[in-house]
Amino acid sequence: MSKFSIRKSLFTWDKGVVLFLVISILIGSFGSQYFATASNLSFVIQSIAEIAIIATAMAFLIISGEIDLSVASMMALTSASIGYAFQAGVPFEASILIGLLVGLLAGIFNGVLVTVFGLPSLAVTIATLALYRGLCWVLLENKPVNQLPTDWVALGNENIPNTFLPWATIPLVLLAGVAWFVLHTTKLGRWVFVIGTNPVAAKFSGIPVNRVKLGLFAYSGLMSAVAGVIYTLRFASASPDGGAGYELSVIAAVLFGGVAIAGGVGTMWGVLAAVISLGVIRSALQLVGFSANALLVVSGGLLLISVILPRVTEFVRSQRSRASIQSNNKEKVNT
Amino acid sequence: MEPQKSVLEMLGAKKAFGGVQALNGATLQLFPGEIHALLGENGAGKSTLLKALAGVHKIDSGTITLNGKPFLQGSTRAAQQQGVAVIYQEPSLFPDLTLAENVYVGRQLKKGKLVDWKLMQREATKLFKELGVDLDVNRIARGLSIADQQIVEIIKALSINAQVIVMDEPTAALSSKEVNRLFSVARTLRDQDCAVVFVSHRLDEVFALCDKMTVMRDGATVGSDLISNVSESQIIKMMVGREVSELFPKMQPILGDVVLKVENLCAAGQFVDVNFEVRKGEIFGFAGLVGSGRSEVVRAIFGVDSYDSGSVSVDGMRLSKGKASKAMSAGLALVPEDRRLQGLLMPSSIATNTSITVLKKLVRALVIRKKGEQEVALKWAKILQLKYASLNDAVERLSGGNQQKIVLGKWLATDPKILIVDEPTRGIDVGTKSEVHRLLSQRAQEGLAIIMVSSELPEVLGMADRILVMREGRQVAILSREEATSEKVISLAAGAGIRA
Amino acid sequence: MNKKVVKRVSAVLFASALAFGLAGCAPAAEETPTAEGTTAAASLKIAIVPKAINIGYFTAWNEGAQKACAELNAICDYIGPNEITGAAQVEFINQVIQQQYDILVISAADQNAIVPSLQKARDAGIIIVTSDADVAAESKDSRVVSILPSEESRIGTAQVDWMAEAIDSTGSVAIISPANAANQTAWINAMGPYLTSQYPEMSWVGGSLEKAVFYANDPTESSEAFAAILAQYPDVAGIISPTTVGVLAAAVEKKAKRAAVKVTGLGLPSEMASYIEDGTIEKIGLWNPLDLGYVAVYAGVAALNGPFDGAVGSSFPAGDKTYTVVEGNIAYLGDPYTFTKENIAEFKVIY
Amino acid sequence: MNFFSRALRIRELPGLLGLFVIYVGTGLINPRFFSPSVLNDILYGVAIVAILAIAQTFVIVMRHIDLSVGSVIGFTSFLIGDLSSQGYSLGAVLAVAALVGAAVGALNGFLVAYLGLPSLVVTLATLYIVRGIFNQVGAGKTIVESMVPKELNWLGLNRLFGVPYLFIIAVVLMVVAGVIMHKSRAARDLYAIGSNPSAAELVGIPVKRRILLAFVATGAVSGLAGAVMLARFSSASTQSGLGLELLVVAACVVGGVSIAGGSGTVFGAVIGAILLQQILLSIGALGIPQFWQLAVNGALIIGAIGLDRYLSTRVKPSNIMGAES
Repeated sequence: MSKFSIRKSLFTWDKGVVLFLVISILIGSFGSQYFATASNLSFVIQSIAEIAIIATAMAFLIISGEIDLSVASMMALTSASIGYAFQAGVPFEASILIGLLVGLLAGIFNGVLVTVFGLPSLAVTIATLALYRGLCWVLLENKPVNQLPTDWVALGNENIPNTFLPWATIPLVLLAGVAWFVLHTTKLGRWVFVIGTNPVAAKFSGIPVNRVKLGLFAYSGLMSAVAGVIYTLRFASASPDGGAGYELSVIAAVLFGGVAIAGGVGTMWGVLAAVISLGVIRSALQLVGFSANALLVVSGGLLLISVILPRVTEFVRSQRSRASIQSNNKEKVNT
Repeated sequence: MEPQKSVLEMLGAKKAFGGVQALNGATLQLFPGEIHALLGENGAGKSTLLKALAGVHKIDSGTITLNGKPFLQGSTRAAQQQGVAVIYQEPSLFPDLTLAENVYVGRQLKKGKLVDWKLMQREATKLFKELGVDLDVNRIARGLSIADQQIVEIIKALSINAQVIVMDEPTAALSSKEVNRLFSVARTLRDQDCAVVFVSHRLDEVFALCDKMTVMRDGATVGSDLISNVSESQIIKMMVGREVSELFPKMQPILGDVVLKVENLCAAGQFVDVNFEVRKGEIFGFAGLVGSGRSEVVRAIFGVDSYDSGSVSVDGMRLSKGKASKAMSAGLALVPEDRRLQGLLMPSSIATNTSITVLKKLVRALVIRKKGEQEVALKWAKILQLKYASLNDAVERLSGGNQQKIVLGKWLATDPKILIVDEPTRGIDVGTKSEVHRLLSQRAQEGLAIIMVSSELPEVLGMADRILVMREGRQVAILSREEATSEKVISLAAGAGIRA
Repeated sequence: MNKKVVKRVSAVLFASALAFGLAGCAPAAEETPTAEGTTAAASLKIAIVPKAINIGYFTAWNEGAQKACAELNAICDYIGPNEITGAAQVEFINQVIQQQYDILVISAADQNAIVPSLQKARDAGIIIVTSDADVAAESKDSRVVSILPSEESRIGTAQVDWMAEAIDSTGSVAIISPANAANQTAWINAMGPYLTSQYPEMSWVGGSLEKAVFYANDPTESSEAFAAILAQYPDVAGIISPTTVGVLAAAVEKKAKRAAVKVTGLGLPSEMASYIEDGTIEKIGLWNPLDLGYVAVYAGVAALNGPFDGAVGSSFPAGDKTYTVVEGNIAYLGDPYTFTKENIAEFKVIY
Repeated sequence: MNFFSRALRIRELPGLLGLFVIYVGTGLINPRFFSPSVLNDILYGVAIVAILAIAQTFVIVMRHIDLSVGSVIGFTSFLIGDLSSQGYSLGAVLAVAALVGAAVGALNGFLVAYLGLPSLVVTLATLYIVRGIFNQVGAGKTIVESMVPKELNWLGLNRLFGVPYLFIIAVVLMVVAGVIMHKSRAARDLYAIGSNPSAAELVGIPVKRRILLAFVATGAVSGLAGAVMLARFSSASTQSGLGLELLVVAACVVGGVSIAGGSGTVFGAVIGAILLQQILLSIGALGIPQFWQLAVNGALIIGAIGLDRYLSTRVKPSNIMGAES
C-alpha cells in the first residue's frame, strides 16, 4: 500500500472558534471603550453562565447522537418549583434542593422515553418542551414569586469580592472542568464518542449504550436545574415564562463550537469557547451600536458559517488527498 | 443448439482502486436462455465485476458490449435502461412503500402526467403471477423476509424487461424451501430467454441449477465451460489455485475441562433447544446455511441479544441474560459477523478501535493512559502482522483483511477464555485468511476455547474438532471431526430433500 | 463537473454570508448614533428602553420622549430587545450602565426580573424613571419615580364604565388579558369589586372574577380566547380587554363572527379606527403614550438637576403642566382619553 | 384503491379517532360544545397551522425539517399588508410573498441538498436571519385593517354555507397537495428518498434536485400562507408567527407524518392540526383551568409519538423461519 500520511489538517473548526473568541474580544475592546471594563465583563460572564452550564450537557448528548430541546423548559420548571415551594413556606435552601430534584426527574423522564420506549429524542423533547413549560404555568399560574431572600439574590448578582467575576463563575468553572475532564479523558467520555460514531459497534463492544444515554439525559436535566437556580437568583424572581427560547441559543452555541449534529465529533473547549465568544460578540456589537435586530441576523449567520466552513474545508481536503493518491499512482507507473 | 449470438460480452476488463488491482483482465460471455454461474473466492474480483455491470463504476480498460453495441457505463439508471439488472445479497427496498411502488419506484407508470396506481397494481400482480409468487402488492415492504425481498427485486428487473439478470449470492440467507422457489423462478427467467448470472460459493447449488460457469481468481478469468464438462474438485482447484489441504494447518488439540456450557437455549422465532459444551483448547464449529440461526445463538450467548429460556454458564458460573459487559468480564469474546457495522468504528483510529474493549485496564485514577492505548494497539498490530502507516490512521482506509485483524486484536486483547468468531474470514484475501486460521489454531493450542461460526464448509471441516449443525433454528446434530464429511454436513444443514 | 460547481458556489456563498452579515448591520450602526465622543458639554445622555423596540405602541411612546429630548437639548437613544422578556431587556440595561448614560427611561418588561439590574444602574449614579409599566411595588426604591397613565383603579373602573355604557349596565362580562403582566393584573383587581358594587345588574361570567379572566399573550391566543368565551358563555354581554393587542383581536373576531357581544378596552386609536368608524366598537380608551414618554423624560431631567427627588408630595414641570408625585412615588397623567366615532379621526393620526 | 381509501390507511386512523373521541366526549360533558359556532371556531382557528403543516409534510416525509416557517409566514403577512397599503395590486403582493418564501426555501434547500448540511441546523439559522431582517424592515410599524387588501379582509370575514373561507382554502390546498403527493412522480420520489435515501440514489432518483424542490415548495406555501394569516387577524406586526414552527411540527407528528420519514400524508397533517386546535377549545369547555392547556398539549404529543412508533413496528411480517411454518 502506498505510504502517504494524511497530514492532520491544521484547521479544525474548534481551533477556529478559539480564534473567533480572540477576534470578538478585539472587536469589543477597540470598537468601544465601554467594552473591556470590569463591570461589563462581569455582566457578560453572568449572562452566559446559564447557557454555558446547559451547553456542557447538551454537548455530551449531541456527541452521543441524541438531542434535548426541553432544556429551557426544565430550567423554568426548576425555577417555578423553587418559587412554589418557597411561597408554600419551605425554607429557601430546601426549595433549591427540591428544584434541583425536579430538574433531575424531568431529565430522567426524557431518558426513559428515549431509551426504554425507543422514541426519537427530537420528537420526545419537542413534546416535553411543551409539557414542562405547561407544568410551570400549572404551578405558578400567573402569579410570579418575587420576595426571595436578599442574601441569596445578592449571590446571584454580585461579584466575588475585589474581582470582576460573578459568583456564578464558580459553578460554571467547576461544572465545565468536570465536563471537560469526563469527556476527553475518562472511559465514560470515550464511550460517548463511540456511541455517537457507531451505536451498533458500541453495543457489540460491551458498552451499555442505553444506560449511558439515560445517564446523559438525567445529566442534562440536572444541568438545566443548576442553570434554573442561577437564573432564579439573577432575576430575583420565579415566573412561569422564564428562559423562553434558551434551548435554541444552547443548540446554536454547541453547533457553533464544532460539535457535529450527527454525533461522534466535538470538543468541550470548542463548545465553551463558542458560548463565551457568542456572549462577547453580542456585547461588543451592542456597545458598538448594532440594534437587537442586527444581532439576530449575525447569530443566524454565524451558525450557518459554523456548518458551512468545516464542510468546505473537508471538501477541499478530500480533493487534495484524492489528488495525492493520483500522483502516487502516476509515480508507480513512471518508475 | 445452433451457435446463438451472445447478449453480453466483457473482454479484458481492468479496474484499480487506489493501487489495488481489483480486475486484471476479466472476460465474461453471456447467452440468452442460459443460467451462468460466476465462481471465485472472496476477493477474486466478482463484486467489482458486478458493480461494473450494475453501472456503479466504470472499468479502466477493456470492453463491454451488449447485443453487439457498446454498453453505456457509469450510471445505475443507464444500466437498468439497457436491460441489465443486479440483485444484491441484501436487497435494499423502500420499507415504507408498497410492493407495487417498490417495483416501479423512480419510473412510476403514468396516465398522462399523473401516476396510475390501478395500472401499476395490475402490472405488478401480473408479474408476480408469472413467477408463481402470490404476494399482496399493496402491503408495504417493511417486514418482508430476505427471500421475498429478492423476489421483488427480480420482479423489478422483469418490469424493465431486463435481458441480463445478475444474482449476487442470492441463496446465502434463504431457507431450503425458499432456495427451491428461487431456483424455479430462475428457470422461468431462463425459459423467457433472459441471461441469468448466478454468483455463489455453493458448488452443490451451482451443479443443481446452472448450465455454464466461469471461474475468476485474483481479478482475472481463469476458465469458462459447460457445467456438464467439469467436476467439483476441478472447479475448486481453478478457484483456489492450490491444493485444498494446505489451507488449513490442523494441529492435534490438547483438550482441557469444560469451560462453556449452554443448556436448552430458546428464543422465540430465532432458535430452540440449543445444547452444547466447549472445552479448553477445543475449536467448536457451528455449521449450517445462512439464516439457520447460528449468529442469533452466539449473539444470545455473548449477551448482545437476550433469550427466552435456558442458561449459559462459564466455568460453572451462570451468566445473566442480555448483558454483554458481564459476559466479557466472565471471559467471553465475540468477533461479530458484520465487520463494518458491528465490529469497527470506521472513522476512528486503529488505537481507538483496538483499545475499546480493554479501557478498564488502561484507566489510572479515572484517566485513560494515552500511552497504554498505543501500547495495546502496537502489541496486537505486531502479533497479527498488521500492514498500516500509523496507529492514528482511520480504520476505513485499511483493506478488508487488515480490518478483520484489528477486530481479532481488539477481542484477543481482553485475554478471553472463550473466543466466538462469526464468519471470521468472509470477504478477506486468501493470504490473510490462512494467517487467521493459523492464529486461531495456535491460540487453541495455548488453551483458548473457540466457537467458529462459518458458512464455508472447507473452513469448518478443516479447523473444527467437533461441529454442531443447525437447520432453521434447530440444532440437528453434533458431529465429531471424524464423522464430519462435507456430504453429511450439507445433508444435515440443507434438510432431507436434497435440492434437485 | 458538479464538484467544481459546488466548490465555486460555496466559496461565493461563504463570501456573501460574511458580507451579508456585516452589511445587514452597517445601516443599523448609523441609525442609532452612539453617544460617545460627541457629548456636547452641556447636553445629557438619556436612554429610552421599551419592552421591545418593534411594537407600534412603543414607537409612539418613543416619539413623545424624543420631543422632550429635543426641547431639553438632550441626546436620546431608543434601544431595547426584540422580544418582551426580562432576560432580554436586562442586556440593554447593562448597555446603559456601561455607556454611562445620565438618565434611563424604561417600560418594565418584567416587574421583578429587571430589579437587580436597575439597582446596579442606580448605584452607578444613573437616574431611573419607569414609564408605562412599573416594577413591583416592593422594589419601588430601584427607580426615582414612575410615570403611569392614571390611578390603577381609575384605569380599571373607567373600562367598567365604558362597558356599562355599551351594554346599558345589564348582562355578564368577561376579560381577555395577558398572563403575568403587572399592570393588567392591578387594573383587573380594581375592576372586580367596582363592577359588582356600581352595577348590580352586571356580573362576571362564571360568577367570579377569576373565572371571567381568559389569558392571551399574542394576537393568536387572544382570538382563541374570544372563541373560548363564546363557547363557554354564549350569552356573554361584553368583553373587556385592557391591552391594545387583546382589544384589536377581539374587534377582529367580533366582526368576523358577527358576534353580538360588545367589546371595549384599551386600544390605540390608529389600530382601532376602522372598527370604531364601522360601529363594531362604540368606545375605547387609552392615555396618550406620547405623553408618557414626554413626561418621563422631564421627570428624569428634573430629578437629575434637583430639587425634585421623586419624594411623595413633590412635583416637577413637564411642558406646560406640572405633575405631583403621589403615594408609591408615582405621578399619574390623569384620566385616559376616550375615543368614539366623533373624535377617532383626529386621534388616529397622532398615535 | 382510490385516493381516499389509500389516504385512510392505518397511519391517519389514530388522529381521526382521537378527533372524534375528544369532540364527542367534550360535547357529552358540556352539551354547548356541539353548537355550530364552536365547530366554526375550530375550523376558523385551524386554517393557518393546517396550511403550514401541509407545507411541512413535504420536508418531513424526506426525513428533514424546516424550522424557518415561523419567521417566513410572519414576514410575508407583514409584507403583504405593507406593500398593498403602498398601492400594489393583490396579485403583485401575493407574488412577492410566494417569492420571499421560495427564496428562503431555495437557500435552505441548496445548503441541505448540495452542501449536505443537516436541515435542523440550516433552518434554525434561517429562522433567526429572517426574523432579524423582518424586525429591521418592520421596526415599530403595525399593519392595521385599513392596510389589508380588501379581498383578504372579505375572505377572513365571510363563510360559504357556514364554513369559513379560510378553512376552505386549507381544504382545497390539502386536496391539491394530496393529489400531487399521491399522483405526481416527483412527489412519490420524496417518499422514496425519506424511506431509503441511499437506495433512492441507486435507483436513479435525482435526490439533490428533489430536496431543493421540496424546500422551495415548503417555503413558497409558507410564504403564501402569510396572506391567510393576514386575512385571519387583519393585522400584522413583528411579533407575528413567533413560535409557530414547533406547533406545526407537533401537528404533523400527531397526524401520523413520521419523523423517521417515508410515510404520512398531508391529510394526516391537517387532522393533526385540527386535533391540536380542538384540544384548546375542549379544555375551555371542560372547565379545565387554562393553565393546564400547554401541559395537556405536551402529553398529547408524547402519546402520538408513542402510537406512531407502536404502529410502525406492528407490521405484518412474512415469516422468516422457512416458508411453510
